[in-house]
Amino acid sequence: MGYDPENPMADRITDIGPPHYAKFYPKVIADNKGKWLYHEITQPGVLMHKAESGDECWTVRVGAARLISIELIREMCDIADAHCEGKLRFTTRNNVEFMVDSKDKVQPLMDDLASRGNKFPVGGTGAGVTNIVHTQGWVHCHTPATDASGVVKAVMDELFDYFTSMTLPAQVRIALACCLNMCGAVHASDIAILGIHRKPPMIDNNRITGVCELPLAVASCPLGAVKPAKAEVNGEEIKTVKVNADRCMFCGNCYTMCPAMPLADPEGDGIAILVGGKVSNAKSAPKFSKLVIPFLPNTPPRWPETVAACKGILEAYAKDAQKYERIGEWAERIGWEKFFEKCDIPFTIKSIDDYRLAYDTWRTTTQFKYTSHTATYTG
Amino acid sequence: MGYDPENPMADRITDIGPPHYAKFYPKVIADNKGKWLYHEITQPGVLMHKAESGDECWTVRVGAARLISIELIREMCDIADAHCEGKLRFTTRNNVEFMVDSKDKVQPLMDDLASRGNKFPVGGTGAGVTNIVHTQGWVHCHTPATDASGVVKAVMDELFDYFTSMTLPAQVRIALACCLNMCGAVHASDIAILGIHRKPPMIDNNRITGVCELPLAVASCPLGAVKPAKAEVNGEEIKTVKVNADRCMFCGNCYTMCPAMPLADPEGDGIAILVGGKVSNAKSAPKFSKLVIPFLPNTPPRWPETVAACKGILEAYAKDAQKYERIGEWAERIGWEKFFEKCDIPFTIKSIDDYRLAYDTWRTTTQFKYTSHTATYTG
Amino acid sequence: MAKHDTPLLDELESGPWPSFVTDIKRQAEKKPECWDILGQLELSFKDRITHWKHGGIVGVFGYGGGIVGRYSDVPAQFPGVEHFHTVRVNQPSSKYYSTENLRHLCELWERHGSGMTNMHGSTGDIILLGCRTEALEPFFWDLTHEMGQDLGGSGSNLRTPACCLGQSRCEWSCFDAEEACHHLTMHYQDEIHRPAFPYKFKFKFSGCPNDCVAALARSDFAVIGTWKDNIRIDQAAVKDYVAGNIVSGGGAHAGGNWGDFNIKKEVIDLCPTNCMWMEGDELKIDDAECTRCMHCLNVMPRALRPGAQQGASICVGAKAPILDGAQFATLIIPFIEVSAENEFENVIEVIENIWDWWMEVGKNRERVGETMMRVGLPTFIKVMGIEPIPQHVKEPRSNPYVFWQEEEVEGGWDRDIDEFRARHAA
Amino acid sequence: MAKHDTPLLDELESGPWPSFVTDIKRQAEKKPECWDILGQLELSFKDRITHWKHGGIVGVFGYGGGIVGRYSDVPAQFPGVEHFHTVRVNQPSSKYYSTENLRHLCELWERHGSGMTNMHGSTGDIILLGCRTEALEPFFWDLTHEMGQDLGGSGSNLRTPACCLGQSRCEWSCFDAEEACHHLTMHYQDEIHRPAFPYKFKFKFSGCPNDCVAALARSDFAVIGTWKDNIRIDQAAVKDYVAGNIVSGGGAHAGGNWGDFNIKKEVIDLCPTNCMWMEGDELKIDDAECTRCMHCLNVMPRALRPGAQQGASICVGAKAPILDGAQFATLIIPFIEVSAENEFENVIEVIENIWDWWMEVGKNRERVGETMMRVGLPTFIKVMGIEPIPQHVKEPRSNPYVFWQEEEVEGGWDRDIDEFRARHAA
Ligand code: SRM
Ligand code: SRM
Ligand code: SRM
Ligand code: SRM
Ligand code: SF4
Ligand code: SF4
Ligand code: SF4
Ligand code: SF4
Ligand code: SF4
Ligand code: SF4
Ligand code: SF4
Ligand code: SF4
Repeated sequence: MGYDPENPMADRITDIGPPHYAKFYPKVIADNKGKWLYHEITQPGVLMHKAESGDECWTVRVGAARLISIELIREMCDIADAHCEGKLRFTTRNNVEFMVDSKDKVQPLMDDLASRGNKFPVGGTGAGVTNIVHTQGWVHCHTPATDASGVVKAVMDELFDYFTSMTLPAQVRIALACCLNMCGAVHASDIAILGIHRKPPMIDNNRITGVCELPLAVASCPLGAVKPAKAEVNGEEIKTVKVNADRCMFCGNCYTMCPAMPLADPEGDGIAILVGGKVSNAKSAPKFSKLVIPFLPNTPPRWPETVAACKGILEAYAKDAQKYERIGEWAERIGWEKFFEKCDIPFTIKSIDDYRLAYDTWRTTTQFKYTSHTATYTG
Repeated sequence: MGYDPENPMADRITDIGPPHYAKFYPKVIADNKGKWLYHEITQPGVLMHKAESGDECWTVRVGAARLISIELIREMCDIADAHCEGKLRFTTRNNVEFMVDSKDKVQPLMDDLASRGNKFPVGGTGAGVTNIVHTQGWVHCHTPATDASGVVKAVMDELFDYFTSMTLPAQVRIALACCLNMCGAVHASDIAILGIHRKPPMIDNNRITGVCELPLAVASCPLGAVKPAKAEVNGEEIKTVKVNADRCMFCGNCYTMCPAMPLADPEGDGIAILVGGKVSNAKSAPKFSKLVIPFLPNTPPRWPETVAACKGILEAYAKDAQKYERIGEWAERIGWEKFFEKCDIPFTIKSIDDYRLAYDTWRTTTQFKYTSHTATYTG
Repeated sequence: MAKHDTPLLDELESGPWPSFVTDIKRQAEKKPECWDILGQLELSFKDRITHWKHGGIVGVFGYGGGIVGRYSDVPAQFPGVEHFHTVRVNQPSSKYYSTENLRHLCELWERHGSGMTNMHGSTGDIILLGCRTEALEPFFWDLTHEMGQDLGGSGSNLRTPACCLGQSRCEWSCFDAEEACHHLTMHYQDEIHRPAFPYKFKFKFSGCPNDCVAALARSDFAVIGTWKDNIRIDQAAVKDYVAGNIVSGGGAHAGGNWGDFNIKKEVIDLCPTNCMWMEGDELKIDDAECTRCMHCLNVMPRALRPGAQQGASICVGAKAPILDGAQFATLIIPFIEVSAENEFENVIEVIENIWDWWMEVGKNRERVGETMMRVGLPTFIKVMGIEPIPQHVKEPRSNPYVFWQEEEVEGGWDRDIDEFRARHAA
Repeated sequence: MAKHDTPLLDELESGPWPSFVTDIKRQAEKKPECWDILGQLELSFKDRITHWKHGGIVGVFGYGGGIVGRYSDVPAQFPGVEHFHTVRVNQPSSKYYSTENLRHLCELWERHGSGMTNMHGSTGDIILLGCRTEALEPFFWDLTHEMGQDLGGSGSNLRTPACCLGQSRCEWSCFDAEEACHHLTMHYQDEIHRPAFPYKFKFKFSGCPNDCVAALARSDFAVIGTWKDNIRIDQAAVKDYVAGNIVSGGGAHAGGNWGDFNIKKEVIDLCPTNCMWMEGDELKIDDAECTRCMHCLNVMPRALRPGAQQGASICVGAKAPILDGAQFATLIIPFIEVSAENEFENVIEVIENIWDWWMEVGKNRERVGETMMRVGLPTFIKVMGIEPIPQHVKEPRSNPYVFWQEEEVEGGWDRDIDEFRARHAA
């Protein structure tokens, strides 16, 4: 018998944590854990890991929307049952991995996957574009400045060939966050698609009393733009807050703290593109993504401007960068002035930092390259 | 007839500026200005500049104390009259340059210089140590934390061979400033010798009224450590200030603004060593000097600790750096952990930044080299 | 059949990438409330704005996290999503599953929720997307009783730890990331389920500096594998790479026209510390200069392996930009052994050292990285009782503004102005 | 003969470097007050502290600068330095002198002052060190009437401009640094002599990016020579360098054992932009990638020369650390022609543009670089009326915190909450 609302605490079970991962290992993994020698990517989406024992683990990586139904999960289970001793895993970027213990089991698995329409694209390995890590957007969150799943679908459709191939100078990691909270490592992605607000919060005086602790709302603003205030609500004076719009940079933190300060808006909201971030410590240290396109409009259902921006950057990079060079490493080698030129992205004042550590980004040397931007001085 | 105190304004002359530089050119300079082809350093301290015309300007560079008497200047004039058509110049680092228009005039000039004891050492060119730019110290200033001329004399005596030779990987520019005001480009020197205070200002309540505008004194502190206060001075209450010593980092700006807040002290004051700065845009962009030795005591007359520190760094650099590599470029290539190890300088918490832009100096990567410092973790 | 017209969303059914719209439609045939997901999302596409209300505190008895409350702001039109709470189910380390386990979970979510999920959330949880408040307790009961599984974190508590796949399938993993992740998750169930911190706190474990779980960018406490001895070189394999018998990078660049592998250009010259060279056909590495950046191993996995003395570096304080700008985690412990043998007690010691301090001085909604920023790295290192080492910073400070302590200064700070004036006339 | 014992200072008479102590002693024979300089300095060496009082406002009629007042705090012991004011005499551009001029100046300083000097001060002035208040006006009278020379700057005004030796003796100078320095010094006599600024303001002029007057580190307004076309290559000379017929770096490294010159290792590989290569025995440069860092010119002065289309970059805002930490000057104008033909009017335009703004918004004792920091570079560029270009920054911002202006946002900022609520139930 299940949960009994009458006495909810009866034989309640808590704090048992997740199941032990080892229960879910395919045999070849269980047998060879910690004894892997090397790996090979035999074709896009297919990895072979060789163990000291001589065993091989063949992994087929499949793209997924992340926003998926239990129906689809069940279909994944059918595949795993048919080919993978009923085991599978998900990657840190929301791809699915089907593992088999010998090469000859790969093709049947791939055929099965292929037979299911476009549900299970194989790829996402090596020097290509893998799945976009993303967040909730309009499907579930209350603070988004754009959608997540819709934008991701549109971008991945356009970049699909890069998912199923390994033709780029290095791996390219794209991420989307639907607001500045940046759920996900958007701030350190080769290409970051970021939802931004551009209108200061409204104050809902009818609502603020009760739902909102005013001191917290005031404290929430990193720039002190939220100040205590008074207002009249049907006849009587109430305590509320006011926003100094000129000091607002639309981070949305006040709304997070106070439901009576909504700032989302169809025209105000949209997407900023940041590039050149990386997480790995490979070759160069991790880098933050840099803001190169301050705003693109929200244009559902397919966000053509955002899709074009991502593709443009990716193609300029593919054309110009050296082998192993991440987008950020490329931009730093050629210089950011060249980045804007080669990507044909107009440079705007919005890309010049004026936040806390801004000074460190100013160019304090006479070293620069002449580009289209300096033509007015040299022309 | 000269100045008449009775009517000071009578035929007063003002705003006439400096004499025109061209009046003072040696002929070969006047003839070839803007038409120089190249230069050569034929020996330490001797430069030959070749003009399109074929003319040559031979320059003999001579070290000077900067704090010099008119007697010495007159002696320089004697030399210039004898060899240089009565012309000479001073460099941006306080060396003196005697110029002649042909090679055969160089040796007689050198012999003359040599005949005058150690007054006119020839050198300061190329990959060596040139003159130390420095400031006033105890000879003339009111805010110093150390002397200038004395320390410089002691250090130059020790490094003299580097002044008269060109054996280093690159030029090494040493500078001294006797307080944090840093008169001179100390903040961008290969080796910076910096006078620092370590005791918070005293408040001279007998004096503060009148000599000091309290609001300016309060405003002068970058860390808000100076606050308005009251005190009793022979019976009556006066307005004064107090200092929150724990928030003080001894910059001395309050004393600059308020004579009643002296902070100099025999034990408190001393010298910090900063390294790795550069000004030129050659190869790498200009760099700030970095604090590697937070404090050395003031030990007149010859500051042995400071002299030893400079020499130690210089020799480690000379031994390890690659050709053309400035000290800062060397430290960045090998990593600062290796710098401390190779220079045998103990690393202290004082070298870790906690001022405005500190975050950008934190190590946000797993990339580091194991050194003596990590032995406790790996041992 | 469809309950709402979704002309905009229908546009997302075409194209090669899997369509979440098609998927939801399929689910809707079995779980009609999914039509309302589509309906409300279509409205958002039309209005270009979210239609979810702000927050909503819901949960299960005794837990302060694990559920994110969510209500529609147009419930009349879309009653199926009037309540649409998220349940965060703690994933198993590195996200391996048996179909049996997954099918059971699907069954539970069919019973209690919308049937839609995220596999997985950015932190790592299994995200079960959308259920009514009444369904929360029954679901939790079944999850714990039938499946023996539990919720993950949300709120100001320890968030669900996550790891890369580590030794389970990676030759580079320098410690058992999965076991460390699992052990600490079990060890800190209370901290995960009952908010006691100033703000959220996240653990992530990557087996090597490639950092496949993005620990350095996303976790307050990042454990990243490394080694302290020398890179293991198989010179025979080196020769094979040079000869072209082995494809470089494990084939990661197979699709590009990069020409033949050139060990000088592709490995030696790209080593950031220039500590590699060839002696004849032998590859040499001056390991003392190596920063373990992984590049050479990444390019020649069959010839080069991490050293045999393995452990991890601990970096602290990563976070997203709100409020002071994004932070990467800062290297605090250069090397530490990470092993199940001592039940990770040395790692636990570091963690609790940080927590004790942060819980005391951390302000409300202040991430540990922000607290570090506020007090300064020197203070943080001091309170942690750690020796300052140059490895803590990229470079020494360039300003001279040192906070000297009175006890460090001979004679202390107390001075007599009159005595001073006696020697120095004003 | 010596008036005070100076055992400590006497220690500084030995050693190979010229001794200022010996020098002062010699001067003291003619100017006895110099014994008191030595006496008080000896006391400072003994006490390890300065014996000068704080400041002291002295000057000459009508000028707000040029003199730094100084009084001994032990005048009874050292009457000769009771007053010890500094006079800053504006040096000629790049510090060439005729002996006649110097001798005259010495004569004046013998007449009115201590006989001690600094050749030169860090800003560039001739520093005449130590005279009494009564001597200031007579000295100034003689300086102006006899020598036709003038004082430099001190206080919150334009400080004495300075330059490298430029075209007078350097093959690399891309503009006439001396003439620019001299012309602007004459043009701004009033600004130099009468404080009208929030704080000090400094000009420095370097003929090329080697920046031999440290303009980028020390001046609020730095003019640094550069070129916009291609580096001029003399291939014959390149061959001579390669063949070892010409000593590299003009012999700057002659003392070291660096072996034979290797153009690949020493030039091509060290080019920070990797834009050089050899084609056979010809050196090629992709000038579009060149950042004019001077390295290759520095190493091969006879083979490589700056392009023929020369001018300067203007960088703004350098300063010492007080208060916010040191700042280098920031690149504001990438390229500008600097020529006497138009009397530098385009440079003057930039200067006054900055001054007009700074004098209006700059706070008391706020350097222009600090004002830039306070308002932010974007605002500064806007008020200067300059197009923002990527060359203004090392890299774009990494935080997303953009201050959007209302007029940039469709529909503006005014919104009706009730209308919003009609579409979004609370
Ligand atoms: C499966 C996964 C770990 C997991 O637990 O799920 C994984 C697996 C591998 N990673 Fe990774 N990485 C995975 C996410 C990451 C991430 C995290 C992320 O992207 O959010 C990173 C950091 C990204 C960044 O730097 O921005 C990451 C940075 C790397 C790197 C460093 C590449 C670089 O040049 O910076 C390597 C080495 C390489 O590829 O040469 C690497 C190498 C590998 C290897 C080759 C390790 C091995 O020997 O098996 C694995 C296959 C690589 C491949 O797919 O081409 N993995 N890898 C993750 C797959 C994500 C996906 O579905 O696409
Ligand atoms: C005479 C002087 C200019 C003046 O107007 O007085 C001067 C003269 C020359 N400098 Fe300089 N520099 C002079 C101060 C500077 C300064 C300023 C300073 O040190 O305060 C710098 C910037 C220092 C820094 O970067 O920290 C400076 C950075 C350079 C460089 C860049 C070197 C580098 O690797 O960074 C060069 C190029 C070179 O040496 O290869 C250079 C090259 C030269 C050349 C070769 C230029 C030429 O073709 O004539 C001159 C002779 C060099 C020599 O002495 O070895 N000069 N030079 C200054 C002599 C100072 C002295 O007495 O020692
Ligand atoms: C579900 C998830 C996004 C996703 O679609 O995957 C998520 C969703 C939310 N995050 Fe997040 N965060 C999620 C991972 C992250 C991450 C990534 C990570 O954990 O690796 C980050 C960046 C790393 C970090 O922690 O800094 C992240 C940084 C934030 C922040 C900013 C925190 C900060 O200190 O800057 C907020 C704001 C807040 O806490 O109020 C936030 C707040 C939120 C809230 C609760 C909205 C809010 O303002 O209260 C979102 C609920 C959305 C919804 O309706 O379901 N979320 N959030 C992720 C959790 C799923 C899971 O448990 O696996
Ligand atoms: C004489 C000289 C040092 C020297 O021995 O050469 C000097 C001496 C003084 N400087 Fe300076 N500064 C001198 C060049 C500099 C430089 C270098 C330069 O101009 O290239 C700097 C660093 C560059 C800069 O301007 O930032 C410099 C940065 C300061 C500062 C800090 C200013 C700042 O914004 O950070 C102060 C403090 C102040 O202005 O109150 C200062 C203040 C002073 C005062 C007036 C002391 C005071 O607190 O009022 C010193 C008077 C000493 C005396 O008794 O004679 N001095 N001062 C230099 C002027 C000689 C000349 O005119 O040629
Ligand atoms: S990024 Fe913002 S909008 Fe998107 S899920 Fe996270 S908090 Fe919600
Ligand atoms: S959005 Fe951010 S900046 Fe604007 S008022 Fe709210 S908290 Fe302040
Ligand atoms: S550095 Fe300080 S003490 Fe030295 S001269 Fe300048 S202001 Fe005076
Ligand atoms: S010395 Fe500097 S920090 Fe200390 S009180 Fe004075 S102004 Fe403030
Ligand atoms: S982080 Fe390292 S150990 Fe973990 S999966 Fe990636 S490469 Fe392998
Ligand atoms: S790991 Fe990186 S630093 Fe170490 S040898 Fe390999 S490439 Fe060089
Ligand atoms: S700055 Fe350039 S032009 Fe001026 S002296 Fe130095 S090298 Fe010559
Ligand atoms: S000037 Fe510098 S960047 Fe330009 S070619 Fe020469 S070395 Fe390269």
